[in-house]
Amino acid sequence: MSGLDQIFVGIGHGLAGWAPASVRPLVAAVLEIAGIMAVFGSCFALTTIVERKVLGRMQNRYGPNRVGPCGLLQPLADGIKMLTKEDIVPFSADKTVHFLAPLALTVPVWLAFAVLPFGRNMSAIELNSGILFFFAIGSASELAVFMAGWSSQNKYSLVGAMRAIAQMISYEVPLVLSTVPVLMLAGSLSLNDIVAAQGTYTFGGLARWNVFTPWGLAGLLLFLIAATAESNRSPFDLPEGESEIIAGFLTEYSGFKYALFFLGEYLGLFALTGLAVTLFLGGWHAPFQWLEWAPSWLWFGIKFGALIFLFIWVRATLPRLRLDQLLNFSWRFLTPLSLINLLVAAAWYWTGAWKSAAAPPVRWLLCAALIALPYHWLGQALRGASPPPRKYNYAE
Amino acid sequence: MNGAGIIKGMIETARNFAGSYHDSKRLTTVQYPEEKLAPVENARTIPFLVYDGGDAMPGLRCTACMICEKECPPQCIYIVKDQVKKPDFVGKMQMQPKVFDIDISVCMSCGICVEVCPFDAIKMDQVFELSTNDRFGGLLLNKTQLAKPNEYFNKLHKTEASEIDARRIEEKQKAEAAAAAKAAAPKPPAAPGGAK
Amino acid sequence: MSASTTTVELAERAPENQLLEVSLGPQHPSTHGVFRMDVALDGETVVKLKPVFGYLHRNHEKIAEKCSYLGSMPYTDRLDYICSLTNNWAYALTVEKLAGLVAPERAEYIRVILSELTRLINHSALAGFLLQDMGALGTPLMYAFREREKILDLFESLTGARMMCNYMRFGGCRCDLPPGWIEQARSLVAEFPKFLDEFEALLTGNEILLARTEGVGVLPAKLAVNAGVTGPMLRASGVNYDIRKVDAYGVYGRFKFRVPLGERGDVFDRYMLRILEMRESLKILDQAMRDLPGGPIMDPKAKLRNLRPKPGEAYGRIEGPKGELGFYLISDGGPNPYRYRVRPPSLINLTILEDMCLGQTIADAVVILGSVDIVLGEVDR
Amino acid sequence: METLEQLKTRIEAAAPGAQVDIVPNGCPASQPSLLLDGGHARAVAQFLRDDPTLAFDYASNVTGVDWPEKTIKEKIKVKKTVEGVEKEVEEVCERKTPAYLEAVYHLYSMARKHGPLILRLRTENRADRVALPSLTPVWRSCEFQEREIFDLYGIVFEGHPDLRRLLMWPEFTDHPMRKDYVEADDYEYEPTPHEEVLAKARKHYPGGTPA
Repeated sequence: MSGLDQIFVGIGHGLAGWAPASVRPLVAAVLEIAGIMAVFGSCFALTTIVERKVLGRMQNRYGPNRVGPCGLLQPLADGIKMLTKEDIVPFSADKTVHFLAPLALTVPVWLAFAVLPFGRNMSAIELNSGILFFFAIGSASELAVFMAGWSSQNKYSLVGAMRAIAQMISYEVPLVLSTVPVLMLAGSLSLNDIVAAQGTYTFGGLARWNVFTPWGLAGLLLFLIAATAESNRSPFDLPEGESEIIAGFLTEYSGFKYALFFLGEYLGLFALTGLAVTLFLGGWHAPFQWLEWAPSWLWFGIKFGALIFLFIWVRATLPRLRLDQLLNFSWRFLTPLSLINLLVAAAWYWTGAWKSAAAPPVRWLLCAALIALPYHWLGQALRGASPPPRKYNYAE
Repeated sequence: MNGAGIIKGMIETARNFAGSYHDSKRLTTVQYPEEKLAPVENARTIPFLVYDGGDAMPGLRCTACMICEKECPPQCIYIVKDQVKKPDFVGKMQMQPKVFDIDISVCMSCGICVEVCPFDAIKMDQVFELSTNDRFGGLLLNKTQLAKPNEYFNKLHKTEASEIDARRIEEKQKAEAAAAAKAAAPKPPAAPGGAK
Repeated sequence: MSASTTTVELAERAPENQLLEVSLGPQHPSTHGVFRMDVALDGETVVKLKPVFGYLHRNHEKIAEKCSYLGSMPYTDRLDYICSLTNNWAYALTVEKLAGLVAPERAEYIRVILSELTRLINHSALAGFLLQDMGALGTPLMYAFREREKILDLFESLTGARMMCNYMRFGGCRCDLPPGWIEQARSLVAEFPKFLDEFEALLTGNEILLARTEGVGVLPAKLAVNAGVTGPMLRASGVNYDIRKVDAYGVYGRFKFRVPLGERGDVFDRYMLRILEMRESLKILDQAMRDLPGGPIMDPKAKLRNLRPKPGEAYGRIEGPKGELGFYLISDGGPNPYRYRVRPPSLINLTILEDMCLGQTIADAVVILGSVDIVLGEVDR
Repeated sequence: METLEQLKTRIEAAAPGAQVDIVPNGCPASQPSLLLDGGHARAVAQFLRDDPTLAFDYASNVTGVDWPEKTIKEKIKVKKTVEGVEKEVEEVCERKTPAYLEAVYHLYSMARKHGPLILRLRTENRADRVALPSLTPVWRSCEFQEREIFDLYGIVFEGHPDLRRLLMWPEFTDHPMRKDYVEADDYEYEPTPHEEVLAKARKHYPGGTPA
């Protein structure tokens, strides 16, 4: 392994070495926490500016380029603005709950980063039930959103909070169910084992990532759709649907509390993207054998950036769903599909024993068909009796 | 396929994203203070008074006929006539305005004063950086602030200015010819009258 | 079943104190100006919706009674500030009817070209705003505004201002086309279909858009006619009534174009109608620019100042992008009109907003309001 | 669409007792209108909308007009004995025209695609008897326009489902579009170059203009 790959691990051990033996594990833990918070804090700052620039470029304009060289200091400016802005608390608001809501959202999200493996033996805690811990922490954000909505005593916040609760709960189910095939095939709940399971290379040096299997591809798509809903992003940003209910549960927040909500939302997105990379895109493994020399955390970063770009790209394009469509989409389309995905994973595992030469493509197509047909039928069922295509007659 | 429409939409935004790096049609923003759009000849923002020759006040073409004040829809022009007359470009004695104020916070740059002015004395400017920090006095422009030379008018509205200049020169020649003819004509009748 | 009875039934289902009274107030991101709707919500469904007007009321008609006929022409730009040239034309058409003036051929052709360009601006901007209400964060709107900028540059080089054109006069137009204007306009019209195809590729097949608009805010044809709805909204319900065909005012009689008609009259039909109408406008523009005649731009005997039409009254109307824009002038022989009335299509199209929104969710009410296409300058005058 | 005279006879036949007469229109637009009396207006409107040949199913425009009292100087021939001789004498005498508020309806037919039929309804006077029958039950497009006329002119439309002020705020008392409306003069001070506006404003700020 090259020195570059283990560079952060080396620094960590070096610094921890100076501390007296008794307090060494504590210092190591503090260093890891500091590392994660520094990396993902700056990644949050970077993403706000990258999102606005990419959105701009997709809309034929530049995006912020006045503050600092081509806009790079914009997050600094936003941060200062958020800190110096007056923090207005509505008179009739429930003060304590209004104050606690942003904290209740942001703190659990930081915890979720503890289990993600960012590189070869670079994960803060190696829990053997990593995924369980991740989802347990992830579900705390609903409570925070509802606290914010209820405590603002504002009609729009209440509507936004009600929507948030309905949305997050109904999308937690497909989110978790779409990860189950990965756990079954990898045989362990620990994220490091999952990444290790995807470590080997098949013909032509292509990595054996889960996404190259039919259930893996379907699982990744389901996971990403559910992740956009979990983090209130574009096609599903009903809780703060600004064209309908102003800013939903964020209406009565300003100044640093609003920045905290913003931070919490983005960190939630990063955590879910990190998990998607770990489960389906082979964590920190290189896509091809001959690319193994590059440091592992770099691969994690590239895949992470690609998924973030995908989220921004979706946000630039798609309009918002209505609440009943949103719930129908989850309960009548995503959840059944992720259940069927379990069957596909089982079929994949069962047909793994075929030895004949033509097995891999036939096996792939069989499993792909197993997921594609229900996708089509469920889609038709979701849209209901699809109305006859519109014809527009012309009067002279 | 169910997601076909969405994917087609995504391809569209991707094409615009890629296009914005090489295709000028896909990146249409003009960085205002650094780059500026080419001035359009017919553009109009607020009116200004045209004066000929070097000195502003005597050179003003305006003869305080008050037509523009009557016709201005939001009534933002305010003229007070001056008793002293001054010769205009043809030599005829014309009135001149003592006070000529335009309240540009009320003016809606419609250009009707330019259309109805019989002396081509008021034209539409193209300056739009008009922000001042004084809400009351700063936006009430008086005669001296409004007066701008004819060359400036030529620079802004080239075709219109050249037509007007041509017409004025031609009128001046006709007037001088008439004056010369009148100067020549009275001698003969005076002479015979005198001779008797 | 008029609107009031339906509200009573729905209201009985949810006892009074459970209704959430929300005022989608003058400051709201998607009310297209300072428009307010008092909405009573039972959960998310709209139970009562009362529009409130007057936040942008400048009493345009009283100002016009104090101004001369020419003086209120720039004020018509401020009525529907997105389509100033069609407002100008409607006012000029009515005064020409009142005073018996006739505009020369060239001016009539230029009027058709400018009003069709204005229709392109209005319909593409509307599609952009409608998607903005649905949550597509500005992408369709920016594409529509990119095309709108090109057309506004044409207006600026001809009339002097991008949005406040004040270009048409009684008996013709103010100034002739600058050199190179027609070529620039022709190239723009040639490129516009490409933008429309891109726009449709981005939107029309989009499943989320279909889900959000099909069957939402259905307007039956009979109610539409009775409620005086006009323009693309009426034709989306299948009623064949386009004033360019009915009155054939100006020189519209000479152009061959078709009038698209919808089937179900829901939000998708209204959105699709505007896209199809843009394609028809492009046909008109091609024909109008092809046989644009020479000749004077202004009727020589038409007086610019103190026009005093004989006592009488006239009602002139045109097919504005939002519907039938009419002017009703009563003259008593004086320099300014005795009575000056604007028939605002946006205001009258809002009559049935409550009927369409009852029983739908608040997200739909916003989308339905977006599809009605109102501009508050015209609604409140 | 037949001429107004035929229409007049058909209306009188359809709605017995309705006084209908034709108001000429001098200008080149030549759009004469029908003056209806308040009592039978709704019956006539119902007839105009439901009659298959007329089919006026679309009330495009409803306008309020204020006709205040005007004194007209007229020269009328008067027989007067002047120095014992019976002679025709031109005499100028003032005649006060009746003052009333008017609602003008422009009707079109979308089914038949024919032109404007203009109805005029007049109130008794401009002060207390300003009621007119509302035509909203016949054409729903009149709803907002009649509310606007009520707001700006003060004509009370009976039978209107929801007669409230459309544009002004509910506590506003006067009717701004009437010819004799005097503007409230509590403007926020604005340095326009016109004396009378300044004079009005100065009345409200005795201690000189606000800083």
